Amino acid sequence: MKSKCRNNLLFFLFVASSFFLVSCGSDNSEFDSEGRKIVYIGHAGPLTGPIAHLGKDNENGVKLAIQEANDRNISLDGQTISFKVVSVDDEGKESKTTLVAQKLVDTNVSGVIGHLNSGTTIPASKIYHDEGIPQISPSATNVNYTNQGFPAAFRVMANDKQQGSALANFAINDISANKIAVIDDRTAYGKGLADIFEDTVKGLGGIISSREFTDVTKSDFTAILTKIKGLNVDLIFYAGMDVQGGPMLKQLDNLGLNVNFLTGDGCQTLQFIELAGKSSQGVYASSPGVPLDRMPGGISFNSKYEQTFNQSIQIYGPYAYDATNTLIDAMVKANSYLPENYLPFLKNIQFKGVTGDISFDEKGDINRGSISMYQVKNNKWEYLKTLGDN
Amino acid sequence: MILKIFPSNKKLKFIHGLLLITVSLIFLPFIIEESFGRSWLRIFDYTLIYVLLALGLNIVVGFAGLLDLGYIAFFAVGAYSWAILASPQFDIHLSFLIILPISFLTAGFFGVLLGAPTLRLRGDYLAIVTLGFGEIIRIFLNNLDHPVNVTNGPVGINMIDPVMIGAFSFNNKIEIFGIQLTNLHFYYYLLVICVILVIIICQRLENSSIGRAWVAIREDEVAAEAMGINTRNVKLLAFAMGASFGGVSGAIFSSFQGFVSPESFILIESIMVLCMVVLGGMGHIYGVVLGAFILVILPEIIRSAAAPVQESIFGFVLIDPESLRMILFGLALILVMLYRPKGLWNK
Amino acid sequence: MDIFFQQVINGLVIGSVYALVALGYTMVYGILGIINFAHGEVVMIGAMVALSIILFLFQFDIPIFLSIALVFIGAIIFCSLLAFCIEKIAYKPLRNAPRLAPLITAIGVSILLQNIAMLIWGRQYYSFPQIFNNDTYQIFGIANITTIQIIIILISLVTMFLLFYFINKTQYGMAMRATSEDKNAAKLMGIEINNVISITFIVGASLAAVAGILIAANYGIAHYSMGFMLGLKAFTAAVLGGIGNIVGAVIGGLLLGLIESLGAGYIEKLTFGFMGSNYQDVIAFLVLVLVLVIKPNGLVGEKSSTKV
Amino acid sequence: MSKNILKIKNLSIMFGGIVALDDVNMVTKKGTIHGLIGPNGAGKTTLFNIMTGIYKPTSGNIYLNEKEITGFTPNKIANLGIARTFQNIRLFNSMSVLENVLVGMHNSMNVNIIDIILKTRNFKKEEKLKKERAERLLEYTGLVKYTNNRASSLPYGYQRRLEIARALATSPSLLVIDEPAAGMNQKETSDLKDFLDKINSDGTSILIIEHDVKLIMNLCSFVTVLDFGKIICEGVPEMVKKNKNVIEAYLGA
Repeated sequence: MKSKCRNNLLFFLFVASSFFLVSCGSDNSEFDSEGRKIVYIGHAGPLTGPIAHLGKDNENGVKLAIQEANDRNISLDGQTISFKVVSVDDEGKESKTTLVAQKLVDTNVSGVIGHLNSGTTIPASKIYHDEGIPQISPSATNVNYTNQGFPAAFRVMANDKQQGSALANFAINDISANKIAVIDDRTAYGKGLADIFEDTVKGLGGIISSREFTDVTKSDFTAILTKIKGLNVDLIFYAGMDVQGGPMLKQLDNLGLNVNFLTGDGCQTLQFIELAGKSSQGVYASSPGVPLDRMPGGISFNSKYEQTFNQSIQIYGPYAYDATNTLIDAMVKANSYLPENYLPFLKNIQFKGVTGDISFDEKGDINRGSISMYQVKNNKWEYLKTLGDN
Repeated sequence: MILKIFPSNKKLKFIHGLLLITVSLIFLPFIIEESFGRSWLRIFDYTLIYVLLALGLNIVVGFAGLLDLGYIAFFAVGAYSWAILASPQFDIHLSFLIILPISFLTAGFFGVLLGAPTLRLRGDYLAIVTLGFGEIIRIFLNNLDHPVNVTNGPVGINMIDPVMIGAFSFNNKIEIFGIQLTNLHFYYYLLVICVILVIIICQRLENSSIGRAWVAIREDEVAAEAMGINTRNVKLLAFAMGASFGGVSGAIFSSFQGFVSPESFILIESIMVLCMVVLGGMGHIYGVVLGAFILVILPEIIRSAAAPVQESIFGFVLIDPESLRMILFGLALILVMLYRPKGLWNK
Repeated sequence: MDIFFQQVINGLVIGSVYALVALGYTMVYGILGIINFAHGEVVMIGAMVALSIILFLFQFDIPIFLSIALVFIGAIIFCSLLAFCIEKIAYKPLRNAPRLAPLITAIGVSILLQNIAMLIWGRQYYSFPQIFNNDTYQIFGIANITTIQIIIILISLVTMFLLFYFINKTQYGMAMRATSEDKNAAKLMGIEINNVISITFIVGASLAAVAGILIAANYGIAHYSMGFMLGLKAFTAAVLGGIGNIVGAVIGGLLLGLIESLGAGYIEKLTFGFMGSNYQDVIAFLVLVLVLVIKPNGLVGEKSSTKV
Repeated sequence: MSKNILKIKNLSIMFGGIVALDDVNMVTKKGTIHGLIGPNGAGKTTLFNIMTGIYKPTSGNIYLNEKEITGFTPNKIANLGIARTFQNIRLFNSMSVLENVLVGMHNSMNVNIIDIILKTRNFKKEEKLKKERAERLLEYTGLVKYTNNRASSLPYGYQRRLEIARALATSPSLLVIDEPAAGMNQKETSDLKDFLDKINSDGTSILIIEHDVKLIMNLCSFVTVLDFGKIICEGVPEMVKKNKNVIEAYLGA
């Protein structure tokens, strides 16, 4: 009985103190030191976890845009505005994403830039939608995100449908493959990309000899590769991440199987080349958008980014930067930071970003989202060409 | 006169206690919301979902002593039953009054289905087999998108209906005397009711011949059988009950979240729930509830406190909250087991 | 047909890896009767430590054989110390605690190790340098196998025989067997059971270190989370073979490996295209369940008749 | 002429080639106390384990009240009326003395899970009746002052008694007791004898394994002697005492 009481007490104290700890964290005051109206812009992405570096990259993009906006001393219906970033960590996990989305809603942000991957973006989008908060994802590419009929959900990057069909066209027309094996890593990303690729290839008269699967916990692919070897295909398409694509290529070589290897943006990284070693020679990969040096404002943005954060851009930084600017531009055009006022302007915005011209279709997908193709030549990704939206 | 109204002082105390608890439970969400913001109310709702899970697993592991490492599978079954029966997936939209029982029964059925082959297994063999079953169910959910699409595979099922009572959806917002009630509140009340019901059921089972039979099996299976207990049926009942509660919890989870995908049902989740049970105090209902609260809320606190605290101390974030959280979690598991091997709050 | 042989080879390679790790599980289980969930993480630590040593040694030009030797020795020593401490801190105090307590501490240790590793080496996946030359050989011109893969298969078989000899023929082995039979009796016979247990953990950890290096070398990749799944599979293998049994662990490992690769290769034919390689693990686990339902003590596990 | 409560016909069992019991034939008359003695490893406990369904015999049959029960599951046999105690005491240690007895009554009850969850009148009635019966049993076995103690906290002799009480709770027609006097002193043993006499006189037949030959001789009306899995002698105590095979077996001559 005694210990029971003690434990009760302990538990209560523990909860109480914990709540105290937390409550001292959050502050959202109306005005800043110079009496400017504070407008909160939310950023959500994985700031910890295996892809934290990409999350940070996005966060930097947002911060840079906000910095510049504040330097411009924007004023919306009479008040000078000071934008403030509220950045939350979704760990790239579905289980956490709604919690952090709620945090953003609580600090009543006027708009959200995020999340990074589709798995977190889709569940969170419901919460923003319920609160009528506009959301622009810089990097979520799963088709379903903009298929939910949420009027305030946008993205500034070509989606998997655009990328998948671009890849398929490349496979048939440029590599002129006709017997193709498809491998996906059973993630939302991998499945989405592979399904669209498969459908488009069939549409273009190509043959899918087999559809194989792996999952993100695996590092041995010999079984499926051996099976593919037996089907003597002339192209393998892999929809997944670099940390598995690399070893997969090595094992491909060890099995003495040399066919063309095509993959998506998940593998269009330096790490992929590092992990695959010499096996990576000749691999084709796609990536949404265009390479930095081909972006209208790419070079200047790059230098700006590097001198601000003294680190180099990972991948999506520029897109986060553009997404933020697009949001702010809509606010300026509407002369209001209130979602209900600026949303209409956001819907049919025409914005010249560093990544290209930004405007949205009726679903919220970016118009003319471009896909670029690359190939590994002596341990470097070399730009081949850019395919428009089709 | 008064004595007539309240026959005994004991009863009086009881009624007072009851009133107090009810009132505080009714107002708790508003207190939380006021002092720490909605996100904490949401966290609280999640905690209650895990409390349901822990209570369910407690029947299997705590009462009957059957080490189950795949328990999250039943959570998944419940979640997907709801997701399939109330979403655009097949454009079926049943009322929760129908779906809750269905998920309860489906999960229970799976409990028996997966329990049956394991009856002869002891201890750790049981553990690895249940773990296997848990993985199998997850793999199926993750791959049943072709040849026929049932679950959308890894993409998961989206736009799941909220609980609807008549025309009233839990996603509506209503204002009462200037206080805004959101889905967080409605689900809070739904969950609290479920938790209370489950606790009552558990207590009654515990103090019944069935509960005693479970403990008997846990203590000494041979002796239990020699006393005429049909261990097969009693074990299966434990699996079924445990699974069904998991199923209900899962169903509510998916309607609350509005989205389910296999990623929410990975092995580590099973381990988490097991830790809640063991850490709290196996076989002790309130201990298990405590365990669930600690293991869900503590990490959230660390998440929101770790970064600011470290910044205030070192001026920068030394250990990123994620790792710090897991490190403290690991340490907690070890220390509690070393100093309270029977759990924090055991009988 | 050549595909079939290739699949068998693949299976044997994966299987040998499982076997190496499974040996560690099975020894600890045999002695203490606990699932040492942290074992998989020890494998990971082994690989990471080896990686650091290699990167360090590469700064100087040391003959390759010497540096390989140093790598193995360093990793083995480190893992042995680690396992020794784990046992003393997390398991020893719980010898007489409820059965689930050590399991939970094991899980705790596993989580702890993984995240500490994450702090030390970061989250990135490291490409593991080729410490063995990566030639591929043709077996009867129908199947390919690399140097490292041959080494893996050989080492796992050799270690199995060494262990078997160690446990059945040597003084310490006898002590181990006695301890696993009945701790108190062993004590009375003057066996220092604490030493025996420590040695068990050290041997297991050394195997884990070797396994870690070989795996990292084979897949050319090492990262903080490589241990958990591997440990799980290895434990499954140990149970499949009959946990607590040295030969069983290896048989279980090889079997599991073969099931996985052949399963992935042929399930589509077997299920008329309904299931694909995505059900690889399902087959593995179903086989496990079947085996245990038919033989509750695993394939070669001797029947423990319930003493009444 | 009283009927047989237990009849064992040509019973044999092998463990991996070793014959543990070889063509055993044995009969226990209703209402008697039947003693089963023999040196260690004679197969006494094995015989018990077969008749209570823990082991399946290699060949032979077992009849309870003339009905065959060979190869039935332990719980089925228990419900048919054989209750047992164990050589190495096997109580439910974390449970109270009362609860241990209540477990024994598991099947004497007719409530279903719905009754339990809804706490119906039927359920309350059942629980009440069972508690009363359990308390009477504890009274009867002289454990009443320990009712709410943990079983593991009882002194050794009382743990033996509790095991018997728990067995009686299944209201058996045959009570099978394995070495109840092991480790007991003079006093405890004679108490035990009176206790068993009382149980028997209240109508429960008893089959008892015991090394304490003196106790067996005073207690039993009929004795069977096992050695190396064979019955080497059976009959009334006086006759068995004089049998030279028995003496040899014990003195190991």
